[in-house]
Amino acid sequence: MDLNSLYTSFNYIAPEITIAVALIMIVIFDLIFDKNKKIIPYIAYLGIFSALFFVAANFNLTGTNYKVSSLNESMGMISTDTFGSFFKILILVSSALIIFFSKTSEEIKKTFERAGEYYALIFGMILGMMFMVTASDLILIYLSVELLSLSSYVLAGFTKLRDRNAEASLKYLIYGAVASGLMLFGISLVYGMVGSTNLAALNNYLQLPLANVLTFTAAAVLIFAGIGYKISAAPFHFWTPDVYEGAPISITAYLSVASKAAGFALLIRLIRIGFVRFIDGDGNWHISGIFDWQSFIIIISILTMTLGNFSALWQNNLKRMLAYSSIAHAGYILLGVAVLSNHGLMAVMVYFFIYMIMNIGAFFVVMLIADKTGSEDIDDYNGMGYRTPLLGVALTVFLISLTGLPPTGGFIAKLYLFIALVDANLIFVAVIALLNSVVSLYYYVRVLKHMYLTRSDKDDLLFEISLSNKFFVTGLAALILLLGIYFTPLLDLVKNVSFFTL
Amino acid sequence: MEGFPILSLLTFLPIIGMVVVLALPKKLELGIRYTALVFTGLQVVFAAVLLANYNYAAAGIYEESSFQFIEKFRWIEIPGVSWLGTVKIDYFMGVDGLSVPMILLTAIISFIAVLSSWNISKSVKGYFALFLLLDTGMMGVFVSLDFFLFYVFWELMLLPMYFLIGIWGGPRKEYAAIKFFIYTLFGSVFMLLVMIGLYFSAMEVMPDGSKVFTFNIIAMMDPSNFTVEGILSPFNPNNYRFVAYLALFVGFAIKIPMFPFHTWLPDAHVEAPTAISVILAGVLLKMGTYGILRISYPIFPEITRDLMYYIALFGMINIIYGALCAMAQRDFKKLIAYSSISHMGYVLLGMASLTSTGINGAVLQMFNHGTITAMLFLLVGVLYDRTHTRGLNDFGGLATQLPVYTGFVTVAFFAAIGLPSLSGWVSEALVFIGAFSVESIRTLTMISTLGILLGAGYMLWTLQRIFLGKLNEKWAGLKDLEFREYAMLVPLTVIIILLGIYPSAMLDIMNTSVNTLVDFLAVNVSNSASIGLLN
Amino acid sequence: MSEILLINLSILILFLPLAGFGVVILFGKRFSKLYLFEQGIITLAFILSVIVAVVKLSSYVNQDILFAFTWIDFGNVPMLGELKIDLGIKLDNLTVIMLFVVNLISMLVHHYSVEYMKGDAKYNRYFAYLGIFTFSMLGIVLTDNILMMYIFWELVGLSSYLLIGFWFEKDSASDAGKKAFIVNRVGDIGMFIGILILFATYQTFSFDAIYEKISMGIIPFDSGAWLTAAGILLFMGAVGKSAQFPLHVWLPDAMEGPTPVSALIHAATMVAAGVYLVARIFVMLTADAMLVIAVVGAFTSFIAASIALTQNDIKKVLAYSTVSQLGYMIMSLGVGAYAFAFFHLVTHAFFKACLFLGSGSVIHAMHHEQDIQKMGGLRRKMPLTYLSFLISTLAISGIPLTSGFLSKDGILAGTLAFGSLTGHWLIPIFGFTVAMMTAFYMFRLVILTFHGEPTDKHKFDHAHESPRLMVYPLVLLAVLSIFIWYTPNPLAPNQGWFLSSWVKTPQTVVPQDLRFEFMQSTETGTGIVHSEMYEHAMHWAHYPAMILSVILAGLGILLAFMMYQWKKISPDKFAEKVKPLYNLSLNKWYIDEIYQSTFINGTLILSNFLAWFDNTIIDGIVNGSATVTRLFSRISGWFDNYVVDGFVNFTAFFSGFIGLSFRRIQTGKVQTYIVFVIFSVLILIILL
Amino acid sequence: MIEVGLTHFLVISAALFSFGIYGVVTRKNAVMVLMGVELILNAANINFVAFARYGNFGLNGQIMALFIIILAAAEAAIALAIVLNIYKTFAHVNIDEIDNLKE
Repeated sequence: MDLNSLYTSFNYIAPEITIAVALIMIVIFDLIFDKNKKIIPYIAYLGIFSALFFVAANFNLTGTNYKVSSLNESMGMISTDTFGSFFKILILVSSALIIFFSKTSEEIKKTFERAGEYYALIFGMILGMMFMVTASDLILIYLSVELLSLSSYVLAGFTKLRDRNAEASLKYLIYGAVASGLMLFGISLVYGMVGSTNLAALNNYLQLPLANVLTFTAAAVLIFAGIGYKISAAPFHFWTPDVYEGAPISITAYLSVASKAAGFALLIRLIRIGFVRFIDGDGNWHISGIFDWQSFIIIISILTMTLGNFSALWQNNLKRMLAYSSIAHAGYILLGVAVLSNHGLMAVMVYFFIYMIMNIGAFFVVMLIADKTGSEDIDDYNGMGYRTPLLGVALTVFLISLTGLPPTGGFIAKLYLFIALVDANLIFVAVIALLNSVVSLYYYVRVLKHMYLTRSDKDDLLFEISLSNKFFVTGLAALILLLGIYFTPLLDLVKNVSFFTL
Repeated sequence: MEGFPILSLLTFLPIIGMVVVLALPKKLELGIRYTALVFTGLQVVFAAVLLANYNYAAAGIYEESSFQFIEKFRWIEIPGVSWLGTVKIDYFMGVDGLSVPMILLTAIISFIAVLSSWNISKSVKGYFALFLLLDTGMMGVFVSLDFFLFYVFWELMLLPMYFLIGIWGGPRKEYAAIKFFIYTLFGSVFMLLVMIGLYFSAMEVMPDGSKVFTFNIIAMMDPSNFTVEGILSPFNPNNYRFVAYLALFVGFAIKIPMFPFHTWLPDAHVEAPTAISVILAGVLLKMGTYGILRISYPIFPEITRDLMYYIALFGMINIIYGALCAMAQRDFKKLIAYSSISHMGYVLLGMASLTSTGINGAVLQMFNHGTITAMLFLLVGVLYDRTHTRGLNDFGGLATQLPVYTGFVTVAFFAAIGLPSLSGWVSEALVFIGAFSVESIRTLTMISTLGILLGAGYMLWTLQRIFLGKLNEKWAGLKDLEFREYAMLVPLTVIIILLGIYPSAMLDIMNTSVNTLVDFLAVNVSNSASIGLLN
Repeated sequence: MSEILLINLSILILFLPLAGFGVVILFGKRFSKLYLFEQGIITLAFILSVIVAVVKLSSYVNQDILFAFTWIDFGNVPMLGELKIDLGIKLDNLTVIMLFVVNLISMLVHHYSVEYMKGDAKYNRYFAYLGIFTFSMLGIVLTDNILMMYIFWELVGLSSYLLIGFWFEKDSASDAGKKAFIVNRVGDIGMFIGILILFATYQTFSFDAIYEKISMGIIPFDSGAWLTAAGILLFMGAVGKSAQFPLHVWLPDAMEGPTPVSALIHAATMVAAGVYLVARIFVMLTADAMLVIAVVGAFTSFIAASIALTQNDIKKVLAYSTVSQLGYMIMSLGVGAYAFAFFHLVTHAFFKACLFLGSGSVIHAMHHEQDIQKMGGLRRKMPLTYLSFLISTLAISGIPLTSGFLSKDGILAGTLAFGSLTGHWLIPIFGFTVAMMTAFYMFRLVILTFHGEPTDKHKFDHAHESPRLMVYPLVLLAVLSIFIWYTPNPLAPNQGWFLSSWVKTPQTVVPQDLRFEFMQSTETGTGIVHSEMYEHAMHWAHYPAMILSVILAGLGILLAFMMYQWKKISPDKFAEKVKPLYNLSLNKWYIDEIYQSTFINGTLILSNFLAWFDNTIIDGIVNGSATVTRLFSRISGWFDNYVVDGFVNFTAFFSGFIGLSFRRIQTGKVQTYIVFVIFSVLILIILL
Repeated sequence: MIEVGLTHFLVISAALFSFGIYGVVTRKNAVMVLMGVELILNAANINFVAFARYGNFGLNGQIMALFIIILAAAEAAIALAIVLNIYKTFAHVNIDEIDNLKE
């Protein structure tokens, strides 16, 4: 590998390099400006936007890279393709939003002297996620998952303000370690059978019916355990509510969006590159018969959304409720994966994009309110719609969108999902999903009920929020409404990005 | 009128009103009220303009070219997704004889509902903003010809309604609001599913000759537009059309509301503020039956045929059951709510007949029930404003104290129990005429006529309990109607009497369309049968 | 006068009272003298109707004048072709006579009420209601189609409701109004279904068009049973409106309304609408339907008359007598004596209106005392009232030289002929019984009210003849109850112009196999000639019927005088005496025994029983069914609240339960979570 | 003499894996739990190396094992830091008693 080829290959990981550089810059600046940390978020912005620039610039770049020497040409460590780029954009945009989020959050402000640490860890997460969405080798997959995990363990307990931070951190750690251990064990089994950790090699291997079904099933389930933990799919979701509740709210929002997106990208790439034997003209994925991904994911997803929705019914802590709701949404998105077609993939990406906006929006409003009232308890939301009309309306929009009612983006997301399901003849599943969304209505609307229908004695206590926050919230809410009415650009984007490098 | 987007104007005028209301300062309550009044008033004016320019001879129903005031342009278009073809959703509005009466109804009822909301004092701004949003949703449902658009408007009115009941409602408002919300959403998710299924089964031919999947309701009515393997395509031997029909029907039935999906209605009515009850009974319930006529019937004609007996059966149950329940009520508003259920049963019965007279009667009944029940709820509201009670046994002898009010009540009551020369009777009679002429549902029709008797029973009993007898001294100080109340009651009374005497004013609008629909149902069945799709 | 003018005039007659109603109801509050407007209008209507009647009966006596317009045009209806609903009016002899009768009585009642209602708080509104009633009644009369008839039928019901409950402050009045409306609705439902049958078959509501199609052999759903059913169902409307058994219970209660209203609505016009309806549909009645009608009419007249025997409320007696007389007319139609039925309708309208107005005069004089036991001797105080009342009583009793004799005799002859032709002798038996009972209870009424000594001295002293405006209608109506207006020969109604040229039995259109044999009639150039068989039977029946009815009426009168005037027989003792006989009659020959006791000894006791029967059983059934209905509706209300709603709430509860069980796994202990994970991995591996 | 073959290694790794799970699930002390995690990771390590050795797959397996060892070390470092934090907060490291976050 000469310098020249090194230079050409730079394009493939330019965003990752940018992020890494930014990470280092943050650490350095943290050391230099010991007292004044104000600059650090701006470095973070800089890093993210430069990375975004590189992603956008190389959006249509495809190819695999960083081969292990013994393997043939098409088996690199990473696959650069539009699919990956889309998720990178998703991750970077949500990171940018989260950085704004963090700047505002009182929790983070209170530990501002450690801002360098905080942003460095976030960048660690970003880096891990960026690799997750492009990795096409099990080793790199494992490494990137670990990179993401290790950073997020710390972030979950970052603020140290309350007992629950530390507890969240510990639970996340132990759970995560076990899950990644399971995944690793699964990977080792796959390696034993295939003889390589490369997904393309796995695909080649599966073209022939050679594998031991039991071992292979075990391996697949174990690997899924690792991914399932990242996307908090039942029954690997147990950490989610506890950690989401315990972690600082900015991190909760981040985990619920970006790290989930990375997990999904990983899962999709795993299936798409590792297991798909061929794709027919209609875009349906024909999966190697050894492992029935479709039934498996459907079972998991039904379990996930049902559990998420029904558990959310009883939550009085809004953060915890949103945690369960994000579990439920993972269930819906999994259905899109279960369709196993380009169509389903499109639905997943649409869903994710909208989910990112509405979920971050919802968490942001909850954060702003919690910062003022010091509580995330639903009873403290009584009359909130009158105390802070803007936040009330915005939260209403986000929650309605999460329910999936028109004219919000959430509806479009669900619509495309159901379109994919119906198209694949999974009507029964679609019905279950629809019924689930009716159940979900109940707990989302419950919040609205508390905000508007229940009066409290503090009704007159109006509270002010800063102009930038107003803009942020209004912008997100407007975007959600806009996406509900005019979503052509999003679809345009999405339909172009389902290209994979094999 | 060529090219003038009157339907969009009708639909989005309230939204503009909402923006204006939101822009006004909170303190300017009177200004907000007048804004709402002006915008709904403009809506009435535009509805009248629409009627004036409406061509009575054009049929609509399944023929896109004979719809009127068409506004159609591409809303969403994503060309060339390889495996999906072009994804397109149209912004497609148009009216025919089925929708024009509903548009008129919506405009009139909204205007009157604003008048009856005049006394709302709790967060006036929010109330009228939500109200106008609701108005847009309702109007949109009646003008949309694209399923997607239809669905968006359908769901759009959910949330304002929830808040309007939930914030400005009575003591158990939260329960009622959430019940309304969940029931309706439950129904609409099924609708969503069917909508998607239809999307994948029907392809529309584009001007350039290519075929794309479509949400166009009109296109879905033409069997030749269906793909061979679409799950809701009649050409697919394993199609799910039957199941889809049921699902869609449930979605609409909840709105009607049809037994046994009706229990949200009494609660919602009792708790809702007067104006919202008026809207609910006057317009919202019609969306269910309108949906069935606009979507279920022409898209699934063969299943409609198969199931007409059951639709009639449920119509009959609605009529009898609603009436019996109404009789047992002690709350004035609840009684009216149950009577609504009973009266919507006539609509179902008329639709089930699949005859011109029956469906004409059904559509006319939708309009008439809208005006009559709206008036009844307004009257309940008038009384409640003064006495703060709705118990039927708390009154007595009010006719002595409030003669004019009693006069209006009498008109409304007799219209509701189907007194000839008032509008309610004409539609009920047409429904019965239509239904009776069909042999399979003749027995059901005869049983349904008992509804006329039961209706007279509970209405007159109510009239007696509240207005006749000795004046309950507690109410000796009540004042009769004031100007604003006249303003909302007189137009409705005029409509009720006018349509009772000259129903053609409304029937002529819908006639051509209804005939076409009936013809379409019959012809389509024979076509399908001849190409071997049925059995 | 041209036909068009006639039509326009009759439309004007129709809408004049409506205009009166509209004006008075809208502005009556502001202008207290506005009732005069209504008075003027109704007088005008009357004058116009006289003109119309005279012109029609003189110039167009054998020609019907038709006018129709399209009310609803359904356009080209699939499978049926052009479909229209036409409304229209038809002026035939029946119509114009009714036009005259209704307008006359309405006008008289209007005038009468000016005095009678004086001082009432809702004075103007009362006249408005009279106006809308007149309008509705005229509508029934003028229509040429069954739908319009139904429309006005119901409007009549409404105005009746309003007028019965006019003094709604009284609970009994508002109850009575409600009862009237609801009981009528029972019949109306039947009528409506009948209309539906006709329309479903013929796609038209017009009488003439329907009959034309029936005569072409088209019958509903190709089944004679349906044609019979249509006839009987339409007749149900008449059962309600004309207070026939078993729906007659509302009429006595309706006496809660002001007395002039009773005269107008519940004696002369509205209740006759049922008879008018049956007359209109007469030609399409099958043999079975006619038999049913005849039996119902006969039974009604009998029951009502028997009840009237013992009533003490002056208006109740008249009410039951009205029911009874209506039964007569219905019966008459049932036996095919069409012309006599209509004739009786007209004569009855006059003398019954007179009786009611007379009773109103008495009540007015006695300061709203209605109990005849507390009256007596009033003839000295109010001679004009007495005289007119007496003439009308003679008429209703069927004494020669009165109009009542003419029509009643014809009806009785008709029943007799019917009995001889078909063997249904029961019907004439009922008929004659009722004739006697009528004479008895009517004279009982007259004697107790006007003869003898006053029982309530105080009230008697204050009694006085009514004002002129109240008396002149009485006199006029009494005069109209004399034979001379109808026929020159007081013993032969057939020779009068009324029956010989104005009202003739129309030709039936029912297919041969469905009608009575004797209904066979042929139409010649000059008119309709009945079958020889029928003419023969009528001829045979004429004199026996006349003689018998006169004898019976005489007997009834005699009995009444014996009991109440001369006190030869004590009514109380008489009642005591026949009690055991009644108990015997409860055995196998139940009905026969009743007849027997009617004829022989126990008229009074029987009537007691029937009064009880009416008040307890029949009324009880209606009330009882109301109770049952209410109970049932309670139950369904409960069902709604607990079962249907409960299901929904159960679903909510169930979801909550699931949620709770999910919660339980969330223990907060990370090791437990891991155990779950390991197990689910194992399970998944095994599953797949 | 029994040839030590792939099967033996696999059995050992399976056993290690199971012990690891067992340790994670049953130990009360957070440090012991972390040691259980290490066992799981090492079970996988053994697999990798054994497969690489017996399957003639080149050196990938060994490289993987190296990566894992390094990662495990990193993880242990972070884990211990977190446990320390826990100790500071709760004054014990008994994970059974740390269950404030639950329903």
